[in-house]
Amino acid sequence: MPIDMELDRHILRRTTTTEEEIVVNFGPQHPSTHGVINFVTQTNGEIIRRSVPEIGYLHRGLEKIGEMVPYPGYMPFTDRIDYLAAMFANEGYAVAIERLLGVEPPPRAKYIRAIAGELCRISNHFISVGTMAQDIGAATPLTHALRERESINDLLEELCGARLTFNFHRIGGVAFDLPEGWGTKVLRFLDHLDSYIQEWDRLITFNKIFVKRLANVGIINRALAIDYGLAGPNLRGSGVRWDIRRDMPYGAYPDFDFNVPVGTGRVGTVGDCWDRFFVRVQEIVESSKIVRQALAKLPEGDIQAKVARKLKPEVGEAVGRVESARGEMLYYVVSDGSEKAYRLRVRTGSFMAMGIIEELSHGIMVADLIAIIASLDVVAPEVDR
Amino acid sequence: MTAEEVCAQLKERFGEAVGALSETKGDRFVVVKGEKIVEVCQFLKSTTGLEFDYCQDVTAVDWPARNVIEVVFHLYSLVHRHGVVLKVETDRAAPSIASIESVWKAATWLEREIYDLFGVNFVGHSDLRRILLPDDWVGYPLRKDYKEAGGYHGMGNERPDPLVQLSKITDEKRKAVAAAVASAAPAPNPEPNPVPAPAPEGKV
Amino acid sequence: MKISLALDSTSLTRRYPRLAVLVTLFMAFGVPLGLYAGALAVFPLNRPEVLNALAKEWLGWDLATSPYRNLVYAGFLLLVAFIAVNYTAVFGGVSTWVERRVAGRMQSRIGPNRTGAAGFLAWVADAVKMVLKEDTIPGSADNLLFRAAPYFSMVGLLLPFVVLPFGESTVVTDMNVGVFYVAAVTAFVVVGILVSGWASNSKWALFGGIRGAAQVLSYEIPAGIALMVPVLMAGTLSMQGIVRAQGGLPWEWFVFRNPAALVAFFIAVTSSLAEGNRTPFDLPEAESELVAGYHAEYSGFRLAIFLMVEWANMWIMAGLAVTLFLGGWQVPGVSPEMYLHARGAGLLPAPLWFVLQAASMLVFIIKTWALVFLFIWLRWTLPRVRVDQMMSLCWKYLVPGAFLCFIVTLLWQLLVPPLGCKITGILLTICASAFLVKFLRDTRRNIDRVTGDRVDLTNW
Amino acid sequence: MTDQNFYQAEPGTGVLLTNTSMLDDAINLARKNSIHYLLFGLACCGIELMQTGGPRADLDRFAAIFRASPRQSDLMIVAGTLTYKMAVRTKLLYDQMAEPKYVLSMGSCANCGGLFQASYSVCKGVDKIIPVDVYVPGCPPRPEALTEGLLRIQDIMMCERWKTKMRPGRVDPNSPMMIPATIPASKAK
Repeated sequence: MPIDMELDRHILRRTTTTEEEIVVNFGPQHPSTHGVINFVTQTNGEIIRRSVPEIGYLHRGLEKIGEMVPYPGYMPFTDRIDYLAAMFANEGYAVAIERLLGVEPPPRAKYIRAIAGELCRISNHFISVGTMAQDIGAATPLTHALRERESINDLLEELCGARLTFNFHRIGGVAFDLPEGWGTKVLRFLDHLDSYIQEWDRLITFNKIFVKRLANVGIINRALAIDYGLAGPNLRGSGVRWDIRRDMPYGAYPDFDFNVPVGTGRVGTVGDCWDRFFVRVQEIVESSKIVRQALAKLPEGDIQAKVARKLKPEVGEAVGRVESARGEMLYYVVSDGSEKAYRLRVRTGSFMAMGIIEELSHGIMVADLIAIIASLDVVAPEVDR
Repeated sequence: MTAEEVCAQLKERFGEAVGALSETKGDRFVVVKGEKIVEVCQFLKSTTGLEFDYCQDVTAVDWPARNVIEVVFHLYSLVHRHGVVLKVETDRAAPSIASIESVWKAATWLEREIYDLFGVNFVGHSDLRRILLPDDWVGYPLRKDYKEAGGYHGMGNERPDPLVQLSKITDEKRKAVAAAVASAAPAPNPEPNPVPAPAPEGKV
Repeated sequence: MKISLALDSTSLTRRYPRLAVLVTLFMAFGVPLGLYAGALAVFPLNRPEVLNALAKEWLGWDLATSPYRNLVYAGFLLLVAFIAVNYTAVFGGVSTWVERRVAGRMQSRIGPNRTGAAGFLAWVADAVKMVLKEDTIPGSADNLLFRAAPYFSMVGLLLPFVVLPFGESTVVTDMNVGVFYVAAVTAFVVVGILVSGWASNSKWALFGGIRGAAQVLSYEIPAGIALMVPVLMAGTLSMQGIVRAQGGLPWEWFVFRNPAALVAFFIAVTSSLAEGNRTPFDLPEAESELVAGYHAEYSGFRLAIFLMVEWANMWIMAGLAVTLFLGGWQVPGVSPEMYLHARGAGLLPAPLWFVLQAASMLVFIIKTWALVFLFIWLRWTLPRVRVDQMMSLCWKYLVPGAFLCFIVTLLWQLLVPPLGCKITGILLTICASAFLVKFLRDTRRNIDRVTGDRVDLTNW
Repeated sequence: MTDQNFYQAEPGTGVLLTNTSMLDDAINLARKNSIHYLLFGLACCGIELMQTGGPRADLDRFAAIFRASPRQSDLMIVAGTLTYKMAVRTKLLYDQMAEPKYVLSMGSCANCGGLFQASYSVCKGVDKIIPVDVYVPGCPPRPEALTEGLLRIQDIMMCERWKTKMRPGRVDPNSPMMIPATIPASKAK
């Protein structure tokens, strides 16, 4: 299994390398590629001429596995599609199958989904902005983010028994009701969080060097973002006010009042790396608002709709869309009337975000490439599945 | 605009090349002739009132029974907030359709993924090569008749199941014990049996 | 051959639980103190005339006319060098421990705490492990240069110790071109970086090496000009001369003597951060970009040398800034005559002299550690700048700024009478103190603003 | 990877028999207190690895810090699913590490393929390509479990003789001590 040294040239086969240029592999094992992704980069000194992402190092065949296991049995696998925001991966799958079956989860289950999901979004965004700061060279924000994340991990662990891979949603509901006194703990944490975000902003968001590094770097304008099918915070960072929670409401989201932060070019141009960073920071605050509202309005009742033990949806196909932490997560399920999905397709935000990196990479500096990768918040299993 | 209205507009423009809206349960879709797909997409994107600017997803489904691979397009309009699902059927033996990369850049990678996992050839694609699997991979895994090649570059794809090993041992042991008991039965031996008795639960 | 049970009795620390604490205490206090004491005892003697007199007095040996005198002098110099080298290594090690503990505190972690008391022995463990680890040399590397590169860096690290004054008399030699000498020899470090980057035959290392060369060479210029400001004020290039021109109290330090010197101090510290490859200028080994930069291919003891250089360089950087701007070893209230007086007329100085010397060393060490702590603090707070920003900061701001400081100081020296200097010194000191108080109060307020439950670390 | 004098006396009791000398003890003490692990998060376990290095379960307590370069690491924590495509690179990284080196397989996927055993593109366990010292079960293992795994690595270190942990002075491709850099073409598919 010799490492194919010709790989570089194969990937960059559309361009020629001049004497001054070298081809460098960022990854697959590299501190700032966020998992195992390889960026084959053609550089002339510090200036990048072209950077081609090479993915698939974490391709685990999750779509094929979806055709092998019965519908309810696929839920644990969805956790692994996006381990940083597993709640949404669960939820998207559940929503897709519910649409296929035509069942509606009870209101309480919807609210619990929203609470768990938004907590998960906070925890995911903490990792996202923390690793971004780490990639820019500031080590401390990441550990602070991890510290805050530990609190959420504790809360979610109390809710569903796992720190990372929750397997919490069920088709037509959720697995567990909220534990006794859990809501108070969540509120206590959110009180802390709201005051902590200000410290976070002082520590890193408005840090002079940090702003200098990110402002006007990796600009994705509105048209480009839509053309490349970016999703979630990446799309909103470019000024497109598009949020599935607000625009194609599902679950309990129509009941909540929240803002959809978008990039405004506050320190540079709309759609630069800093905008994407700041959209995430603002989304943490918005998620905290949603959790508060959901806890306040939480209805009583069942947490699981009546669903047959052996699921056999009719022949047909359905799409489940949720606003994951990394943007729109789309499950496309085709049923042939049997217990297993005939075809299960997951469309993720990270995969789309990876596609744009080559476009952005022309003429930037090596350090900018790192900033762009970090700002797009790609996570390897979502890219590769 | 609903899917029916979009479908009606397409029918009006392209006539026979666009099929009827499906009647299956769940999401409804439109089947489009393969040779017209780029024009249809171009029309959907640029016509005022439709303006499908957002290519949500391009994927494929393998139907060996019908001997086709369906390429599925999920399109959406962020301006008008409506969506449509298009399908193109292509022959399984030599699947090939035109690339819509020129319409939406998002399709570049999505089409590469379909090429990688289904082997559909996208004519006119700028960079059609495997994306998730290694370049020297054999076969298209998401096809229904895909057979694993048995590992990759000397790494086997099997791992002995420890439970199977355990049960095998117990079976052999059980047989040995049974044989020992059988041989000992006619003439009872005063010595204690060196072979331990089988576990009471009996199965592993 | 003995057979023992690993889990309960093999390890030394488990067999002798107090051994770990004893060894830690010895290492933590004994080794640095021993080195300081050694420096205190040996450095003042390191002059031919003193040695000659000592030999005559104690041994009755006329060393001055002996054919072996150069041998004896060289042997003595070796002793001095031995102390200096060990001091470097120990400081490099201890500062890694300090850095890890400080970083742990800043990051809500704990930092090493299992290896000896408070994890102090972690740096010893690191050193022993690295020395014993396999020294890999990549097949396609330039063998000779790859092996030699760490030594270039080490030479660049060790040479400035020759003129760095630890105390009133504790300096190896007081060259009359001290500042110039330091500026010249510290550039050796970058030779090591460049050579290692090139010889590794790795693209990451090459990136690191080139970045390091560009960075250090650029920042030599503002640093060099900023260092000229105290030279102008003292009228000498000798390190000891510059320290002697200052006083023990803050308004007698060069940094507060005139506003231009204050700016020059910041330029010098910024440049030395860049020359020492510390955040925000850690581009040559930017971990998130270049994996490990110029030492990406190094393992084993060659890596240990690079890491030692990296950390021990902080001492040089901080020590230089303290010497030139912050009054060096000057003890408040102790005048040069008092040292002379305390020495007495004897061949060996009187005990009081040693006390004064120790006090002056202590002052220097405290100031230097404070600056080192500042460097560590910056490292764990700030992000990294980009290459072009690093360059533009140097060439667009620091170089003209340093020139401006140079000229302003020149005029200041010519035009402002000594009384004016004193008034400026006191005013600037008051301003600095007020700034410090405000900073501390703001910090306290910001800490108090974060309310609610923090994550509970006690149950782990 | 363990040397010949290392074996488990009683399965399950966790008692390791060894014959180290006092000098070995001292060296091992240094080695076990300076474990630099390779930053090698493959999948979900990588996040738990990050959390383990983070504030609560701080691996730095054991003076274990991460290094980005394989040459400078002592321990490779294989954290996550190993696909065939990545396995090739993993092998290369392992070969680049300097002796003495250890491998900790973190999580079910790295141990045996775990949840993804049925997948066509997943290598069924990292021990199929490189020797593993400690397996940490879990999906993903909690930080406590990973910390325990690190302590087990330390235990292994404490039972080893330094002499046996050295790579032979000259690189001899036929030496049984050498792990071949590549799987011979004959074995390849």
